[in-house]
Amino acid sequence: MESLIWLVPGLPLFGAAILLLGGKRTNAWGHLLGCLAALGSFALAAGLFFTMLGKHGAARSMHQHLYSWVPVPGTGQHPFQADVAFQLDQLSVVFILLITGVGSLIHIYSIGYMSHDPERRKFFSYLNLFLAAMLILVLADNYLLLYVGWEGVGLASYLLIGFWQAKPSAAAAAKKAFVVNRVGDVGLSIAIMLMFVTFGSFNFGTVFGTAGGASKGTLTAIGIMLLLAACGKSAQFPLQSWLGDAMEGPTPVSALIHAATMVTAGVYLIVRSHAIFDLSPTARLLVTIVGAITLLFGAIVGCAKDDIKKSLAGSTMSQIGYMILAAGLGPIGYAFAIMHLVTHGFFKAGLFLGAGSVMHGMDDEVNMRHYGGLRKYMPITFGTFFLGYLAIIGCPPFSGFYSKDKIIEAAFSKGGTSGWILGGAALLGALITAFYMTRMVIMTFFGEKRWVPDAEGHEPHPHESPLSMGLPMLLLAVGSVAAGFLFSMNSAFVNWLEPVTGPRAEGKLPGGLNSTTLSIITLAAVAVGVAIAVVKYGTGKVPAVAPRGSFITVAARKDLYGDAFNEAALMRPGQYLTRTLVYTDNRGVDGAINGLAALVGGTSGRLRRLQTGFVRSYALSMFGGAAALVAAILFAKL
Amino acid sequence: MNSYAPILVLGGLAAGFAIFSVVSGMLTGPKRYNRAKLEAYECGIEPTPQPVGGGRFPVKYYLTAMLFIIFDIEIVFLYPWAVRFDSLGWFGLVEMVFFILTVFVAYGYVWRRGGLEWD
Amino acid sequence: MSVLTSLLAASPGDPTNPGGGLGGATSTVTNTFTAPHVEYRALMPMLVVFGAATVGILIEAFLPRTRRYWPQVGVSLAGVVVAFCFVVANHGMAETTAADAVSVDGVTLFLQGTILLLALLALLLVAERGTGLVDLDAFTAQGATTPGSGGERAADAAGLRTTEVFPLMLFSVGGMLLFPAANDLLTSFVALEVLSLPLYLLCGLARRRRLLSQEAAMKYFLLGAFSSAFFLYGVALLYGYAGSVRLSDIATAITSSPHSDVLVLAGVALLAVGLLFKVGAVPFHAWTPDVYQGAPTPITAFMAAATKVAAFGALLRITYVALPGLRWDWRPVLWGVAILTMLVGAILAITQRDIKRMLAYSAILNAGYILLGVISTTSKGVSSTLFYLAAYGFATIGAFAVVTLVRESVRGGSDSGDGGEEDSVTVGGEATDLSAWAGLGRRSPLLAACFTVFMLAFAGIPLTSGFTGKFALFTAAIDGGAWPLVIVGVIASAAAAFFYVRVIVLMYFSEPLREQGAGPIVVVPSPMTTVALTVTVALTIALGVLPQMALDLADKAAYFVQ
Amino acid sequence: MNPDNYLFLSALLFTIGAFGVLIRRNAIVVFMCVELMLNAVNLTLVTFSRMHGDLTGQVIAFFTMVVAAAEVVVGLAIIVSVFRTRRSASVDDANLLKY
Repeated sequence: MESLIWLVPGLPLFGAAILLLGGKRTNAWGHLLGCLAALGSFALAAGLFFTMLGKHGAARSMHQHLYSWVPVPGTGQHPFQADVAFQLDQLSVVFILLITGVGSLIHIYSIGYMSHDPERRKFFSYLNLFLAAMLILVLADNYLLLYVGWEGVGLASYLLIGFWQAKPSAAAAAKKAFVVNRVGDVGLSIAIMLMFVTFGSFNFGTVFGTAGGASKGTLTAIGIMLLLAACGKSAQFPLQSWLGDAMEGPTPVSALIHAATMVTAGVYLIVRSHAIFDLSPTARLLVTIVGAITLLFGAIVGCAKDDIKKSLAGSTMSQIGYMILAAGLGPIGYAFAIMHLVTHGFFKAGLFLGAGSVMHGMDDEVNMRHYGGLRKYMPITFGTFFLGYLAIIGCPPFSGFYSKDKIIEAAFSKGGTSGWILGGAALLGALITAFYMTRMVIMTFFGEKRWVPDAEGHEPHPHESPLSMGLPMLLLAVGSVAAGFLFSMNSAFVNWLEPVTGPRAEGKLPGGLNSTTLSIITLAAVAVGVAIAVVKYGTGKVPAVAPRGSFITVAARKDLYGDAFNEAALMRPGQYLTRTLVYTDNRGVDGAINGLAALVGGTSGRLRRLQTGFVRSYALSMFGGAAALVAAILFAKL
Repeated sequence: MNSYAPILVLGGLAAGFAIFSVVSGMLTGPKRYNRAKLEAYECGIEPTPQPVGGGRFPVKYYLTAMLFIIFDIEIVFLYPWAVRFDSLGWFGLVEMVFFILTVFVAYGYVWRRGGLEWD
Repeated sequence: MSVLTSLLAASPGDPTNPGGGLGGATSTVTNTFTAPHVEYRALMPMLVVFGAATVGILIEAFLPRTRRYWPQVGVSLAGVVVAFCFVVANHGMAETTAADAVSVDGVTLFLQGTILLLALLALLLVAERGTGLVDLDAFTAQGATTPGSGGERAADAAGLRTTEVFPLMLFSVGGMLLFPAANDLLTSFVALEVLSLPLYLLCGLARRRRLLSQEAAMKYFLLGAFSSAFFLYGVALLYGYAGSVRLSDIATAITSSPHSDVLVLAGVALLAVGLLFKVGAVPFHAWTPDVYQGAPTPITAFMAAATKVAAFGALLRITYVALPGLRWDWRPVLWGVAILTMLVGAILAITQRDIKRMLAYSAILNAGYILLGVISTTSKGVSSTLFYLAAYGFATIGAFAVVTLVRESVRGGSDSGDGGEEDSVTVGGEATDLSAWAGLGRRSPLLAACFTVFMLAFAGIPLTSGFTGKFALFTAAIDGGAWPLVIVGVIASAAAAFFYVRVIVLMYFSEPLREQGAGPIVVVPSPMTTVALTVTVALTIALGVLPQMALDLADKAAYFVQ
Repeated sequence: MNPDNYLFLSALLFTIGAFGVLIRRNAIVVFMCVELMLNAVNLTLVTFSRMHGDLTGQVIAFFTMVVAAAEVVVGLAIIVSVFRTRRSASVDDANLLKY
């Protein structure tokens, strides 16, 4: 089994290659091939998982070395060794199962969802490409290969957000996602360079093994750069602004990439690099701050959006904020970060697919104010969506309860003032989550119909989606319900990850709290959130046009001025700086470069006149060359 | 120089004889000219008239000349072999047969492609 | 007493008869003769190729015109493939054979394998005759007819094909196989001529723009003959110095001879003229752009890729086997040549408007890079040269293959002269002017993508063969102490990246040229060109992504026998 | 006679040939000059062969003659075809490929 690891990313990669190179010829069966590649990859992942279950202890970590890319034998202090090698341990197996599992479901869902799109084959090739890149990311045994996957998912994300590139908004969103991601990528590349300089290797084993020998400052710098990378990919503050716009992509993309898998790459990166963060409390503190800010930020944005997908995007941001917060808490939080990541993968993907199903039935309407009363028309969608809803707000015994509750508990048990602040933020986040999710469910499925006829005056005819869309939603709902409970039994998940993340430190809850009381407090907060939403939206009439609202609502609708902040703080000064630079560049640097280019060009223009076309002048140059050669070699001797 | 003396003597004798024959014929023979006698050769093919301005030969001449040169030059390898035939033995014979066979392939090509036809 | 006399007075000459005539040489011949041992297995690659060429001649002679094409294609491809199998079977061999005229060692085998693969791909391009819809024959119907004459039209109309190109190419390939294997200078000279003479003819056989083609052939021929005269004079001087033309004897003579080295140095310099001419190094490069532009494109591809491999192979062997003792003399000279070659190649390519001409200057530039490997005089230098030659060869054949597919469109009328309909558009010659390539990315994304791969490889962008190759070469050169050359190389690369990338920009970001309606068109070739293109793209990427195997092979192959 | 003189003669012939290539316009004559260079080398080879008392030089001369003959055939074929196209054998007229 171990020798088959490469096939896990290999199958989707072949799928993507065949679909991209085959072109229109593969239109007829391209979607099936795409699904097969994903399912095959899932089957392999499952096989590898069971193989791993059959082993014990250190033997569980599998390794496959494919080849070395341009090894430079030890001339310098650090021989440059860039291996293409995969490492499958307890952490990556969780990821490959999640990626291939949810990925397969979403592939199947897309068959129905994209059935009317003429470019469906291309869509599947991009999805396969994404799967391959994401799997390379989590399977890599060194940072350089991880970087390959990291850029690969960025590319796939760009292609898929801009899939309907004819829409200017989609093209702009793709570009925005790409540019913002680049900022994070720069962080990762700097981190990798620092690692190579410090440890002389990219390899996880070497880096983590020798991390203790590096200075605190270096480790903190690497940690901060890794955090920057995570912020970019996982849409964390202050690089969060792209995720909302990314909802311009087809909904399966939002579910797979911008909810379940790619956006969690940042969490993976931090947990994978825990050896570095363990040694740098400063970097860890920053991670928790980023997580706490984002979890509130996302939740507030989620409250104000009327676009169902954008509201879910805010929620995603917020939930990943939880994970980042947990990861920043160190050994007490790593396992819960990953656990929440997995449960979130299930319920958020389910919610997105539900949203997609609603949109599918409502002629691509996304405004929740134009929904209402859909419960009766789409029973399956409603059922699965509601289960996902219960999971995300943390209602026991659904999966979100187990994972989120643990994160809140871990935040409080950090101790000290920071523990109270972080715990409080997490608790508040839970309240707000309950509020906006309830709002979403009420506005979509309950109340009266607020359907709006389309431009040609056709009333929407909501209908249940086909089986290919319903089945994945059902399966994900099962995950949303059961995953948390299963993972928490006998701390199964925590124990499973222990060899990778290190033994879990037991925190102590402050101020007379214990885990039961804290659970009750959390549930009370959730209940308050639900109650507010029910009072506000369930009893009265929901206006079809959004009221002006308070300043917080207005701000939240505008993503808490995230774009405005970017524009004022980064874009304007950036443009100013660019203009100044362009000016100096034009006058100074370009003057020199252009002068040089003109010199080269001029030399070239003059020299080519020597190529007269006369064979005799060529012969003369040869004769002269021969004479010069003889003269030079004799002169060198004498 | 001694070894070249007989050659010089031979050359001198030959030249003397040639001059003697021609001069004696001129002096003693009858002189009756007609058109046929003024030709460069008194019998055989009439020589081609020399074209104006140096003139050009048909490409056929070039082709034939080339073929002559290329087959003629192969003899260069046959000479040493012929001279040392005894000591080169079977090895030399086999190698030379291969060599000549290869030349025949070229010959076959020239022949089949009409290189030997004048018209 | 002149210099020469003083040189030769003490040379291992003829002490008994210094002032005698030239008649007594036979007296030195002994009467015993032992047949040299010939290891036929080692010679098989060459024998097979020459044999296939001879069969090709017989096919020309004895099959009717219309039935020659497929047998020729079959015999040529089979010959090359069988020869390649022999090369593979001979791996690890290290011996000299045929009276020490040929040495078969790692370098020979690696280069022979490379040449055969390149020849195979080039043969596919040469064999391209188009599909039923378009005629893509690159060669004139009958070389003997005058361009534009009635005879040419008649030959065209009769559907005649110049199938002689196949045996001619095979003879050339045979010469190329022998050139890097030649263990004495006489064999070198013969191999050089055997590889060159067919190429001169092939250059002049283009179907379109025959005037240019014939001019290219004439220039190549006159300059090539000129350079081989220099080469031969070099051989003669080295023979005069060492009393033998065997490379190992020359090496021994250099280390043991007490005489002044003037004779040997002059000989080496003249020898270098011939070799540097073939690789296209400055100042012996002037023929390259003209000939590359004028020759039929498949032949240009073959010439640019395979000749370079063979010539560098010979250069490697001569410098590493015969002249290691003179390292300190020839290295500075080659330094100068390499610097000039890189700079001239990079600078002149910038202002080219013709794609084939640009690729020719790129070939000159690359010759400069490869000289770095020769100069480094380490086994790493040899292996990196071997790798680069292979990487460069494949990318070159691919790039020229793309050139064959971008054609001008001719409105109305075709070659046969029935220009009645105004709207019919027929496929013309290759659109080699760069302006015609504008917007190619939109018209034919796949072809443009292929060409992009080759341009990126030439520019040395990572994940292409060009990067790996340059990396290996530059590392070897630095190890060999030639870091100033590497600096020049990097500067030249930067300048070169400009014109490579310019083509990419032109293809993807420029508006297509629309002059008088019909612009250039991209033709769909038969599977032959498609296969060649696919293989070259795949190899170019594979040697960039997974270079380890090929690098290991080159490392293992970097050994000479004396 | 001193063999050096043959070497000088051959060097002289070689140079004359090379200069002929550089200054003559007619392609045929240019080509004949190349042949002159080759034959000058032959003379060198034979001289060295004599001086070393070794036959290799003479063998090389044989090979050179054969190669030269083959070169003649190829070269004249090319020159004749150029001549028939352009009605001129001047190397300066073949000047379309440049810059």
